[in-house]
Amino acid sequence: MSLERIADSSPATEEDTVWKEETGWLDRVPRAAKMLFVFAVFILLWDLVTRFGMVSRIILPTPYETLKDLIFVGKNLLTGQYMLGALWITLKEVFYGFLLAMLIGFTLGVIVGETAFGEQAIMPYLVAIDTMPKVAFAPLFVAWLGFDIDSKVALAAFIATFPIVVGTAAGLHSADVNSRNLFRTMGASRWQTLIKMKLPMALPQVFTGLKIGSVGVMAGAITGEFLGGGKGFGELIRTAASQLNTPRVFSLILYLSIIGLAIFTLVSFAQRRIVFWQKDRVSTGGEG
Amino acid sequence: MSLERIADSSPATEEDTVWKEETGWLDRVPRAAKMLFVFAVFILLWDLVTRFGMVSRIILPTPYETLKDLIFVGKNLLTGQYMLGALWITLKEVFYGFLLAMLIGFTLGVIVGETAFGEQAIMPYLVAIDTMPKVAFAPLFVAWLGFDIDSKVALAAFIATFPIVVGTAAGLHSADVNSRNLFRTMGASRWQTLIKMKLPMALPQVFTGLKIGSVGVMAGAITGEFLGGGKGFGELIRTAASQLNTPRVFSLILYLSIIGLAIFTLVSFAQRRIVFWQKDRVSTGGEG
Amino acid sequence: MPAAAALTETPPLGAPVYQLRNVGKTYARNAIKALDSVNLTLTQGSFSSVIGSSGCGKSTLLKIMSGLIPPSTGRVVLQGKPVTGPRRDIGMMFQQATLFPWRTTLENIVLPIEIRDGKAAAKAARDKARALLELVGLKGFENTYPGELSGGMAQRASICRMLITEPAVLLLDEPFSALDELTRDFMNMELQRICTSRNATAFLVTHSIPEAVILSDVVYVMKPRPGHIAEVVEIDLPRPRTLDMMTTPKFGAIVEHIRSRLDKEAFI
Amino acid sequence: MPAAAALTETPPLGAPVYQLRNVGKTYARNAIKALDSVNLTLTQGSFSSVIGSSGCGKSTLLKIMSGLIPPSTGRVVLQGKPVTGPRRDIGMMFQQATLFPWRTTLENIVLPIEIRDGKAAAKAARDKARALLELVGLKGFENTYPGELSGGMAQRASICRMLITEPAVLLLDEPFSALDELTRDFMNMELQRICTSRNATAFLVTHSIPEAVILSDVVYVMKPRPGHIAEVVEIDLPRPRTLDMMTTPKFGAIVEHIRSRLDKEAFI
Amino acid sequence: QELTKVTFVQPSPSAINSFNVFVAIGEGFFAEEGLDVTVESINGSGPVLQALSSGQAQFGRPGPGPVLAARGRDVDAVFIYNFAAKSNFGIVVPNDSAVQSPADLKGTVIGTGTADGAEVGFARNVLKGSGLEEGTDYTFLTVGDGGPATAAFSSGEMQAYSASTADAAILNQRGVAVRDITPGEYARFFGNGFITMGDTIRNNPELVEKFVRAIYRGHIFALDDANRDKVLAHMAAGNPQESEDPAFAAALFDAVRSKTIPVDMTNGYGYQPPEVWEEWQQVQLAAGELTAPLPDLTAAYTNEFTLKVNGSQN
Ligand SMILES: Nc1ncnc2c1ncn2[C@@H]1O[C@H](COP(=O)(O)OP(=O)(O)OP(=O)(O)O)[C@@H](O)[C@H]1O
Ligand SMILES: Nc1ncnc2c1ncn2[C@@H]1O[C@H](COP(=O)(O)OP(=O)(O)OP(=O)(O)O)[C@@H](O)[C@H]1O
Ligand SMILES: [Mg+2]
Ligand SMILES: [Mg+2]
Repeated sequence: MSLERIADSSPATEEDTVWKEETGWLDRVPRAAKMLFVFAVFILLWDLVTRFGMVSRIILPTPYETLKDLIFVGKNLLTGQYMLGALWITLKEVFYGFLLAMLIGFTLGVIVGETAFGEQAIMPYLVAIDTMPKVAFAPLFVAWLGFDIDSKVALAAFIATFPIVVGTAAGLHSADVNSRNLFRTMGASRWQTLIKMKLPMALPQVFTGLKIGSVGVMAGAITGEFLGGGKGFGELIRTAASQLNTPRVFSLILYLSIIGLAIFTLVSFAQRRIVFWQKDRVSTGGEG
Repeated sequence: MSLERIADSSPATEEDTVWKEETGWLDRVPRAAKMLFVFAVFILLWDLVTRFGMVSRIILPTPYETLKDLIFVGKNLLTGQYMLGALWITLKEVFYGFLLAMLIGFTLGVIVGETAFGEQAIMPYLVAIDTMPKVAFAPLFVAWLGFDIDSKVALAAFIATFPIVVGTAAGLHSADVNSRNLFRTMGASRWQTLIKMKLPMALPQVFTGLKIGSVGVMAGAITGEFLGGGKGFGELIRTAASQLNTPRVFSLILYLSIIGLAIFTLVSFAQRRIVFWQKDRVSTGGEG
Repeated sequence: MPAAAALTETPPLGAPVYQLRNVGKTYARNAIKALDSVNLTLTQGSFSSVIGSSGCGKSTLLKIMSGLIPPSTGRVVLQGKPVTGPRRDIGMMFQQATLFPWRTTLENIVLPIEIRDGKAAAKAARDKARALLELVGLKGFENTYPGELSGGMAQRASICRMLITEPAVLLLDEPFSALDELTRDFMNMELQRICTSRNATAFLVTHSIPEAVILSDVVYVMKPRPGHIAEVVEIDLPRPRTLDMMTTPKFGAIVEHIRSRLDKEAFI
Repeated sequence: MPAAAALTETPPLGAPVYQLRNVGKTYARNAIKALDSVNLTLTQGSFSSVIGSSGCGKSTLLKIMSGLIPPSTGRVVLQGKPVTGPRRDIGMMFQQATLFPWRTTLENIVLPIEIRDGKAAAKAARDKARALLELVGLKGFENTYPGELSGGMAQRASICRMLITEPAVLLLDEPFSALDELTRDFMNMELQRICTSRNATAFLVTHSIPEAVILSDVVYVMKPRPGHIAEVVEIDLPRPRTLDMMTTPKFGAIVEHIRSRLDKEAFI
Repeated sequence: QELTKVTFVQPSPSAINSFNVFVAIGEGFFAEEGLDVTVESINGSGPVLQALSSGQAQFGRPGPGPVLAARGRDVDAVFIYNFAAKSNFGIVVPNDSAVQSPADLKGTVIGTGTADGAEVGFARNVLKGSGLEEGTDYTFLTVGDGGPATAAFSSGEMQAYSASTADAAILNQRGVAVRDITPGEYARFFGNGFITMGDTIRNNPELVEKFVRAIYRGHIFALDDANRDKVLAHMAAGNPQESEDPAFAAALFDAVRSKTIPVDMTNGYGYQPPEVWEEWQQVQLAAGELTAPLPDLTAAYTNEFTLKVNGSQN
């Protein structure tokens, strides 16, 4: 048997066939520039639509009117005037609503994900309830909980609960057979298996549910304010809408969407901290 | 080296140590019985709450009143009276809304999932828009599209689009590196890679988006009818609510939730047929 | 050279710790007969392997031995007591390391103690865990999270987790088959070293004939439909075994013998 | 017995089809040097393997050869033309079979044709695909969906997919490492049979020394940091190779020689 | 003959609240004028004004307050027919309440329905007339309509409710007995009526006249008790669900109808007294719904068509 070693590292006399992978020019544009571009196109279209009277101003204000109002609302908020109070109320509703949704969603999620009874006998009803227009329940909450923030908290929680249930249940199902067997061979009780293995394993999907829920909780609070009074941001929007003050409606909504984004970001941040072992995926928003 | 064969299959003289795995008595109860049980408990609680006047009948009807009204509405629907017409209108809105949402959601999803531009510059805006209370856009749709079903279709589509975008984009990202490399070695163009590999691979997650969207589309149509006229089921609910005819409100909502469940089931069925290669997971509703 | 197998059971080399008599298993309401009348005895400090084609019932056998599932017929006795569920004196290891990413290596290793005896006992067992980590060459990785360990390191940590409760027998279901072959050879030598140093009784499920031969005192050859032990091969290579032995003619002959017993059609 | 390697290149056995000169690769903006000055020549009809520890640059080398990624320095020439992107005359196979579950086995096999020449050509190639399926022993599975194939069957189907375009060279990146060892041995024999029957030039990446030795005419031993070919071992076992050869002393000696060249520390 | 298509939009789905329109449809008064009217229901006066200004509808029935607010935003909506001439708002208290007059509401919480602002302004105006100031003597609580209002009464969260005529009637019908304590003099603050856009009046006065004539005829027809059954049938055709319970519908119809008869009949049905418009403007200014008086309040309304069709002109 003969062996042979190549050490022929004499410099190549022919030219190298090194080639470059193509990258589109678009890939080289910085992200901020792209975002700005989309923003500019959007504003331009908006401006054109309003400028040429394609739609009445009391339905769609011009970008400029909206900007002016954004500044006005911003000043009002910063100087701690009445809008700050309203914002504070809405934020409280969102906060407590989310807390409540997490509590209920998590509990139901564990029941549904962990017990055959929950999955077979409770989940179908939860799905059925989720397909109902939840708005219709607002008066019920008002009747029970009054016109204070409680009824809005309830509606916000109601809307945000379902995704958390689904996330938790799906997460509990994600425990692989190896981990289950391992825990069984260790003689772990059902409770230990749940606490020490299934729940931590469910966390990534729990957070997916929390992200979807975080968007819903905002919608819930505002809807609650629309239908059940109170003195929050929803009331400001409602008043502005009834006065046909559309620029105000738009700027209030924009502030709400900023808050919504902030909550979403907060949940994502919490996820990165708590589920520190989860590898980053290409993020595509809502589904995380 | 010595070899040895065990063929000692003489019947064991000692007793077998065969033991039984415990199954809870609950596992042996048929599913239908469990569902019925939950239903009965629910109705009982409902009945108690209304019977002892814990809440006014105007806000929460008794189960019996609701049942009577359910039968009344059912008869009206079956005999083709005015409610059938209203249902038909709402169903049309849901149908076209879902179709539109699929069209837009799919297109945007491909742009977001396939291009860096879409992911970096369009997705953030989509997330921001999704956090806005979409109800506020209803007047805009009415102004543009009128009182006919178009404006409700638009609102329904608006609400259902986002989950489809997210599902499609996440699905496109799910193509593994092996499949990508394989297509590259085959010299496939970007278009071929998209059509022949990434899109089919994205289907399971596209369907997850469709399922979430199917719930949203219903809510969108009803909200649109609440706010933008029309002669659908939403109008019936609004009339009943303004007349404090709460049993009617409840029974209309129950019928809607049945339809919602039916749509959800239809999408799940389509998924099983179209994504025939996907292995069944333990289903937990919304997230499929 | 391997000779034809005798039909009688040889007396155990050490004291018998594990005894299976007539163990059978049918799945899916008696539709699938996964195991049929398996008899075997493991002696103290011995290393045995079971080899066979995919689906022949190896994992089923191991699950029954570990008390994860009940047999349909027959008798399983470990250290004089029948096995009727997971037991403390059994250590088990699976193909995947299955370390939990939210616990550090050390916390993963003391997990069985934590589950059986609570947090305080787990805390007390930390020193022991550190000693085990040193034994498997993972000193310094106590507070590392599993995400930062390589496949081989993770499997070694899961060996520690198995050993921390000082089980009388180790049941290993293809523990290293997810590793590449070079790493696997190395891990097998580690496993031998650990078993010897603790005088542990080991029972290994594998797909690899050389792996079975290099590690075992006895190799059980299983055949499917229904799963049964078709042949018992004693390996009288000297201990400790080294990877060099894999190139000796004797080793080659045993491998060849076992290979010839496994009909190829089973592996398509 | 293996002798010390000579420093000169032996003349190719057949005509040279693949030539790499001074091929180097740095990743991550020159931070990681994955490959450094690799030179090799594959001749028509030869079977070569590259073996080395994890992370030593085997996959990087294969990707450069296949035109998936560009080299940072050096020259890759296939059949006289420089490689500057994926090419028709290269067939490639990965660790996973990667059959697409929404296509039948037959449709999966004609996929490369469909992509290069359209649906009509793919239709025309169906007979050829059927012949290939017969060659690998999958007759009758034309219209089965991959979900119903076992791991080994799927890998055989993906061999067919690679062969349907009649590539001049086959590049194989650990094609059978996901299979259990018994199935893998069997698949390796199949691979040899197919390559011989079509006189294909093959280049295999593997972690397994016996696998490399039993299949190859030449084994390239790679070492990491940066990846380079440390040794070239010619295997002069007779062809066709059989599994029995794995127990011969000559085979053992070659395996032992290669093993001794791979420092163990790399596999922890 | 080709009929002109016209869309009328009402702020609630109730047919009874726009009974003259449905009578005019049912009796063919619109057809006689060459009009084909489609009725759309949306949610509140604001959206009605938005629908008109976007050209989706030609006629609507909002409250006077929102019309003034809209004019403050350069929306040229013009009131053309006073329908709820005797005001469709009122402050109601539970039947068994000790409260007898607005003055008794000192230190209480007063609920308001929709956020149209008009009823808030109306209530504020009434209470001011009794010497009560918002904030110090009483507070408003937005409770919405229907169910929540009932709950607010029973939970004691509000002691009075500023409601529309229809809301109060429905509460009574559903067993929540309420009593209107609004002093009679406030009946001059008329409520929702018919509007169109200034453009329409300038470009197509004939259309407006035809529309007003038809609804006027419908109004008169419905006021005649001899036609009661026919009218109720037209209501049922307009919104079958609303009239499912005939007794309920009839009672509601009576309550709504009674409010459409002006106190002062000198100018006939549909007439809008300019001095009340002045007062409405003052109310809106006081409530902050208007930031400044309109440059020309008289442009907000016209009696031209009403007077022409009801015969009071000559
Ligand atoms: N839970 C189960 N229900 C029904 N059949 C089962 C179950 N588990 C295993 N089987 C069947 O029992 C037989 C033996 O399975 P087992 O997993 O023990 O094989 P194995 O030898 O471990 O195979 P592998 O080498 O692939 O791991 C197979 O035919 C399998 O399909
Ligand atoms: N895309 C990349 N970017 C940066 N570094 C990379 C990339 N791909 C590979 N590397 C690095 O290059 C080196 C060689 O990687 P390569 O995948 O070629 O190794 P390998 O020999 O195939 O390993 P294995 O046996 O694990 O498959 C490794 O250090 C790896 O971390
Ligand atoms: Mg197994
Ligand atoms: Mg590799």
